[in-house]
Amino acid sequence: MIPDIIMHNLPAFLIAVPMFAAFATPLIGRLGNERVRDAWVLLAMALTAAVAVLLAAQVYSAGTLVYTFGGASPGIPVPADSGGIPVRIIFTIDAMSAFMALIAGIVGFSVTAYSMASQSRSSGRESYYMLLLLLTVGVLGMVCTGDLFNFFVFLEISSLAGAALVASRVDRGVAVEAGLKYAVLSTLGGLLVLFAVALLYGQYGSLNMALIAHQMQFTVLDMVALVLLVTALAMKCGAVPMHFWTPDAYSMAPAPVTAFLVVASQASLYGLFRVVFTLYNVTLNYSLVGWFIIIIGVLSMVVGVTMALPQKDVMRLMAYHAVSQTGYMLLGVGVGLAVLGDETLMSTFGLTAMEGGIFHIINHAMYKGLLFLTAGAVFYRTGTRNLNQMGGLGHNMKWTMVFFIIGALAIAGIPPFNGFASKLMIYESVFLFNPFLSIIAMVVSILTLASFVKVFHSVFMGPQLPEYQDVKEVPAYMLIGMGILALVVIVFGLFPQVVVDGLVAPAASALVDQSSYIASVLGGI
Amino acid sequence: MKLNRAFSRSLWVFHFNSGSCNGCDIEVVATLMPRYDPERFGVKLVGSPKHADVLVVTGPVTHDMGGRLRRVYEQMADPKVVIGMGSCQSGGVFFDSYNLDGPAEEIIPVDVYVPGCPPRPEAVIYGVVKAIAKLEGLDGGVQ
Amino acid sequence: MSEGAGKKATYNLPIGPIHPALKEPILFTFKMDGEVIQEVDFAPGKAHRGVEWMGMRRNPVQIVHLTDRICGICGVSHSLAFARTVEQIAEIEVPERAHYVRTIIQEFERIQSHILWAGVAAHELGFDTLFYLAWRVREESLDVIEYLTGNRVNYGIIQIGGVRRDFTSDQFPRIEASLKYYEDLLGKLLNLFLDDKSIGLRCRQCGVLSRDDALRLCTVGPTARASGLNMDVRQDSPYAAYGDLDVRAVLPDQYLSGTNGDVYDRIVVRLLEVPQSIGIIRQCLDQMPPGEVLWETKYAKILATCKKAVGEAVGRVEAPRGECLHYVRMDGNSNPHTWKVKASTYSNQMAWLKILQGEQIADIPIIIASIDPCMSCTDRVAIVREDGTDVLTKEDLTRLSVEKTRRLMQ
Amino acid sequence: MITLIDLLMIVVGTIFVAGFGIVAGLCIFGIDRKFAAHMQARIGPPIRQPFIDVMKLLCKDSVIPENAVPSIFNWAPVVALASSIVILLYLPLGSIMPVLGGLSGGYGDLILVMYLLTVPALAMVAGGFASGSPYATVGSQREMVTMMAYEFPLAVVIIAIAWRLSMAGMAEPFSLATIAGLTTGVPIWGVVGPVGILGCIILMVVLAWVTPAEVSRVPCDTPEAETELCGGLLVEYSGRNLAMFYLAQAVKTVAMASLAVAIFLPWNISWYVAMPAPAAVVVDFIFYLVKVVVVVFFSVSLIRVSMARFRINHLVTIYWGYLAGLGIIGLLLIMLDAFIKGGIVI
Amino acid sequence: MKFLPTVAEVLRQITKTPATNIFPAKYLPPSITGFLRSVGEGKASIHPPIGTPPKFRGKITYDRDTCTGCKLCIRVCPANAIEFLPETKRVRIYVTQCVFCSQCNDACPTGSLVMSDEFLLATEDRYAEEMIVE
Ligand code: SF4
Ligand code: SF4
Ligand code: SF4
Ligand code: SF4
Ligand code: SF4
Ligand code: SF4
Ligand code: SF4
Ligand code: SF4
Repeated sequence: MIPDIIMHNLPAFLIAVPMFAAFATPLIGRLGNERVRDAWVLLAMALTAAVAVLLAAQVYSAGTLVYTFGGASPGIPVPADSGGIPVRIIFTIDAMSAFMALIAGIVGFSVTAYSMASQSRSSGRESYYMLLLLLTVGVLGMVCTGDLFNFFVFLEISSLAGAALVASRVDRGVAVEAGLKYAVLSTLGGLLVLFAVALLYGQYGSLNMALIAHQMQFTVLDMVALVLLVTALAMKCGAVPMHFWTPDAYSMAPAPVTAFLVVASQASLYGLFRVVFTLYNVTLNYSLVGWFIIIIGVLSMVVGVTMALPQKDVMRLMAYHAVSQTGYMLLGVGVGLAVLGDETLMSTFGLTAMEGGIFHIINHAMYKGLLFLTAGAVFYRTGTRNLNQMGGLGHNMKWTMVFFIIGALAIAGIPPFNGFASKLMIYESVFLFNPFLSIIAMVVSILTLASFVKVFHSVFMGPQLPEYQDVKEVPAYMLIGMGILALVVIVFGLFPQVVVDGLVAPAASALVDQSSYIASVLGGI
Repeated sequence: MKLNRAFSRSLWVFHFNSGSCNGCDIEVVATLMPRYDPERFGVKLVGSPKHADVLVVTGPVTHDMGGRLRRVYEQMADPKVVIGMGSCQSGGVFFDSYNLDGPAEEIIPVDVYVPGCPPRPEAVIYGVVKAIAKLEGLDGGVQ
Repeated sequence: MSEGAGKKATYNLPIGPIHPALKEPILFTFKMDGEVIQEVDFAPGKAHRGVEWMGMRRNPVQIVHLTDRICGICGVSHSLAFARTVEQIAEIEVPERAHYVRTIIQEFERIQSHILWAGVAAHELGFDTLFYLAWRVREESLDVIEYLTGNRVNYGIIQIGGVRRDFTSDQFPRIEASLKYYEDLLGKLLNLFLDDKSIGLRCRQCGVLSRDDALRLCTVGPTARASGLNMDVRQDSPYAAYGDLDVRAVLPDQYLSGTNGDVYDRIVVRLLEVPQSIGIIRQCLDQMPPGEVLWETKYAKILATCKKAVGEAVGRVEAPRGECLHYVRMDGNSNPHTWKVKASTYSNQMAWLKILQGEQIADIPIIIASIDPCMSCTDRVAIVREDGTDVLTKEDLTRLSVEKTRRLMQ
Repeated sequence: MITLIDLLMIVVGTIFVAGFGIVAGLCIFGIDRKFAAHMQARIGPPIRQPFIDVMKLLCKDSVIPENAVPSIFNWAPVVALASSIVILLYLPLGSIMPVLGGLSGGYGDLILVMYLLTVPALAMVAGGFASGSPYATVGSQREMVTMMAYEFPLAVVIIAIAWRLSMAGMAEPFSLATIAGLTTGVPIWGVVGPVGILGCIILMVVLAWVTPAEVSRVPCDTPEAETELCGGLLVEYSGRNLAMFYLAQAVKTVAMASLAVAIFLPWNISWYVAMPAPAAVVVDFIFYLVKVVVVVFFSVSLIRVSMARFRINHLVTIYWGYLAGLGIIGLLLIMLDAFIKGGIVI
Repeated sequence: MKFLPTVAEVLRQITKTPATNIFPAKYLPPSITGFLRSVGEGKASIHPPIGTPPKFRGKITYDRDTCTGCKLCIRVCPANAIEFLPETKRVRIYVTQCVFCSQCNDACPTGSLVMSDEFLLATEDRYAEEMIVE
């Protein structure tokens, strides 16, 4: 049905489709009318998502995929002695990568659909869509690349596109400031990554992750590189104590952008996991690094939620929750890492913890994206993000309210929504590692609930306010965007086992299994 | 509104003080006490007229409370019963004043009167029994 | 801990006029910040029945029963204060024994009222068992009162110039039995109310009224005494038989180590006034002289004497809630020319503004109840036109008062 | 995989459990009212009174207030009742296995129950907010705070028990069937040593105190506080909707009590006395009902008649401070116990 | 329990007999009308209310034969409950209006008015025959 050429070159299409669409968007915008341009962007996103799905299907069925751009036969493993072929772009797509690409695809498409309506009132839409597509390119590249330098390049692409999007609400000074902040921090992060890459390259003369991992000595320089990478990526994913940029950026950007920035952050999280599990893995002191990640995670959970409680700005509040939720992922994966060396512990709870953490990534992307979109919908109609100025919207914006409730229950980990499914996996594995971690996770969860109940009450409940008497439900495009995510939230919540078995478990074992990653790149060593 | 048999055996009471002298109010509360315990009959005091089946009015209905009495009565979900407690419901010492809208029957229909100033608690219970008997009559004479 | 749900910076919370925490109609408006009270305002007058107005159209013998029903809790305080004014104006000599009967009834009323209050306080705290218990034991005093006067609540014992019923010696054992009952119970009551941690948690340092504020706001009765003011009409200007008896104001530091002026202290004062009343009744029973209880049993004569009376007088009584004051001016008609009633809550209610500030929603009921308010005897003034266009300012009120006083003086 | 037969069993079981939950819940309410009345020197209503109340409410009008958001206002009671019943589906009743939970493996367990317990409360919160009355709003806010307050100690109890069970080498320590000893025949008391028994007793006390908060009774009835909020978050509800909330509360009480029974009083008579299987089920079930009544007596009736209501900020201090602290002491004792008994890796 | 003294109190109470006087019956009979009917027929009995003391002020009784029509009772009645009937020179008392103060008893020179001990007076119609004494 689908031509072989496409099936064989999916990784290339994954990047090429959005990239081409991005550069074509301004042209099309100039040529045709708005309809055509909107259709074009939507089509491009749909195609990208479709490619991501196909790719994931391929990887999940056939195993890790190595793709060399421009290679005569792109699937051939890289010989161990080749020096890593630094010039060529090599994608190494294992289940974890495919998993992340899938997330980006789904969220990307809903966000674009949503933007069709939500951005229709602002100017500069060509560049907006272009940047959005570029951001997608960056994120997809980050999760698929098998090469450190390329990782840096894609990281930069996503950072710059992200910064520009954050600042895109040009009429507001604060937005520009937030964009600048995001840009500066991203650049800083990028520099740290670049420095680390340089250190590694200096030692091993290679940029290919598999190759470096294969030769990893864990020298002092490696240690420095590790610290640099972990710092930079933890900062990019918004973990405490380097979370301070998130509230600004998330609250200033247009809602759909924020929803996608969540995915971008998670791509950094992916990077972090990749570095730890694939690049270093055996050379690490598991318990030490594991505990380090756990502590960052717990701090993120607790600090994020306590900061969120008093917030008055919906988007800021949700941004702090993003920090807090990231903590769960770090906690789950951190516990997995901490017991990585111990076969029995790994099989009793370590792997489940990791699966929980990874499952939480996709869940979080869905419900947090959904929540940001509902916040955007409310903003679209009321023009305010201040909780104290809203009220009674439930009378008029029923669907938005329903979507909000779904998102809120999901983030608070209330069954039967997806957030509960992944949190449950985390609670029920982490407690064996240390019971207090589970207790903290549960308490944070209830605080999250409290915080969202507050939002629910302030925004949707209460008597109809006179100034919002004429407020209507948001346009269909926005509802579609939210609906897709809400659907995923519900389906994942109802059939978690299917998702875990089908998507998450392979991703987790791919992440853990360093040797097969190396093997698939370098050929059976 | 169809009455079912359960209605008269689970009367939830809302007490409305329309400017009484406290005598009746205190006796309403005293009636609820262990010595008399009307909860034996499913009678209990509730805090919201929305939950109530019986409105117990005490006092001569001052001007300020007249409108509120009507509102509270209207807020109660159908079916509902009104018990007028005390002599104030039909006279008593408060008469010929510029500030009285009452007695209550001028504002809302009163189903059962319990004379007394104030009535003894058991007279109130007897009033409730009368009310239940009246409801049973409405019910088509359940045996 | 931040409150779980959103609030607009401040919001208004109306409580009343019909609310389970308020046994009588009064409208409070609270300006809230979350669960904390910022400002309080209240609109009394909902129970205004025009009692004084009605009284000025009736003869004193009828008014006595109207005063009984100014409020049903103090069935005797108002009628006693009123009777004392008329007796002074008409220069009626009240028989000695009647004074003792009046005193005994007033002290039973105090026992009944304080236990009632304790029960209500427990109910406001959500402690229904104590509420039931207090009211269960209160029934005993009601039984005695009914036994002595013929009615549980509106005693109707006072008559101008004495009392309507004498206590016979065969009634004394019943009285004694009930005093004994309360004496035996007292230790348990004090234990249940004062040693309970959950009550302490709610009542200590809650609704604090400092001694200075108590003085400045002219509070009276247990509310004032709980803030450390040593005042009690029975002690300071004795009436009825109190001059012959040993009465000393009950202050919280007689039981606790100090005086805080909080809700807890008010519980302490009221509960400790119960044994005080028992003591007073005992003294009365011992010292009661024989003789008549009413100076004149012919009602026509009573009516005629009252009609002839000219002059003015003030009657003060220590009601369970504090000083209760009646002013009457008679001008030779069968009806009084003027009758003013100042109930204890009238003096105490201003303390609400002070003691409610900064407290939480949850404490509103207990704090409001802590001064033991009685709106029915307080609601002297009401704005009859409800559109609010003619709210009287302080200056207006002073002017009107002066004008009225001049009119009375003519 | 779930077969058709299983599905049928689930449907039938659900209907049974729903019926059982409602009947048992109302009976428990009746018994509770009777106990409370006698403790207050009253006779109290007949035990069937709650049934009559519900029937009465069902025949009354449901008034929807003007400011309400009708959709949520009307759906909240339904969700509350339905979710309360769902909780029961996951709990073992006597020696009867839970209807749900055994099947999909690992997904029907204690933590799920703990979170399901929040759903009826959440529905009430939503309903309260949707009423649009200030009293209901304050009530809802308080309910939310109450939930936050008791969740912490509850989490401690649950994690502590499961941890100890799994340290004793039991598979699926969160599964209620395991906890109640249905699969292993060994409840938590059989696992721990003397130190652990002390810890378990502490945890049991903590759970007993969480119960009144879960079911909103004195001293934790702040969200409904009659004298403060006229019925709080239920103030605007009447008729059928009120009846559903009432039923939800009743079912939730059974669920909470069954949870306590499953964790701390799991013994079944059939473990000690040999008897044919059908008889065992019946006897155990009756014994289970007795245990539920005992739990309700001690953790609901007795507490509610002998205390004043907490203020909402006290509630947080008490649950997060004292009870959570107590729970953690219990947890530490249990951990100590595990060390003493050996077999600990970490 | 030192800090919750009520616990001991309620546990002690649970074994004691309740303080309730079970007027008119312990629980509501299946049908009040039926119950009242069988009481009328003597087949069932109402548990009596708590007894009234001597000199209790219940529903008023009037002896029209001894009354002289002096109207003193009307002058002292605080509730305006007594009406003078000029044709017969007798009085009529509206029980629902009376506040049971018994002042008229004290005032009446011939002792024609006496309070009875009847106090269960609830009625659906406040001008019913038994609510007017003449
Ligand atoms: S009937 Fe009597 S006791 Fe009752 S409110 Fe009226 S005056 Fe007071
Ligand atoms: S305000 Fe005073 S004078 Fe006027 S009617 Fe009321 S009690 Fe009488
Ligand atoms: S002080 Fe209060 S209780 Fe006493 S007579 Fe006045 S209103 Fe009644
Ligand atoms: S005249 Fe003024 S100062 Fe005097 S009592 Fe009246 S208000 Fe108070
Ligand atoms: S105007 Fe004067 S006399 Fe009249 S109510 Fe006011 S203070 Fe009293
Ligand atoms: S106007 Fe004069 S006489 Fe009247 S109360 Fe005031 S100060 Fe006294
Ligand atoms: S008892 Fe009192 S109220 Fe009744 S008729 Fe006689 S005087 Fe009037
Ligand atoms: S006072 Fe006695 S005699 Fe005179 S009219 Fe009245 S009832 Fe008759």
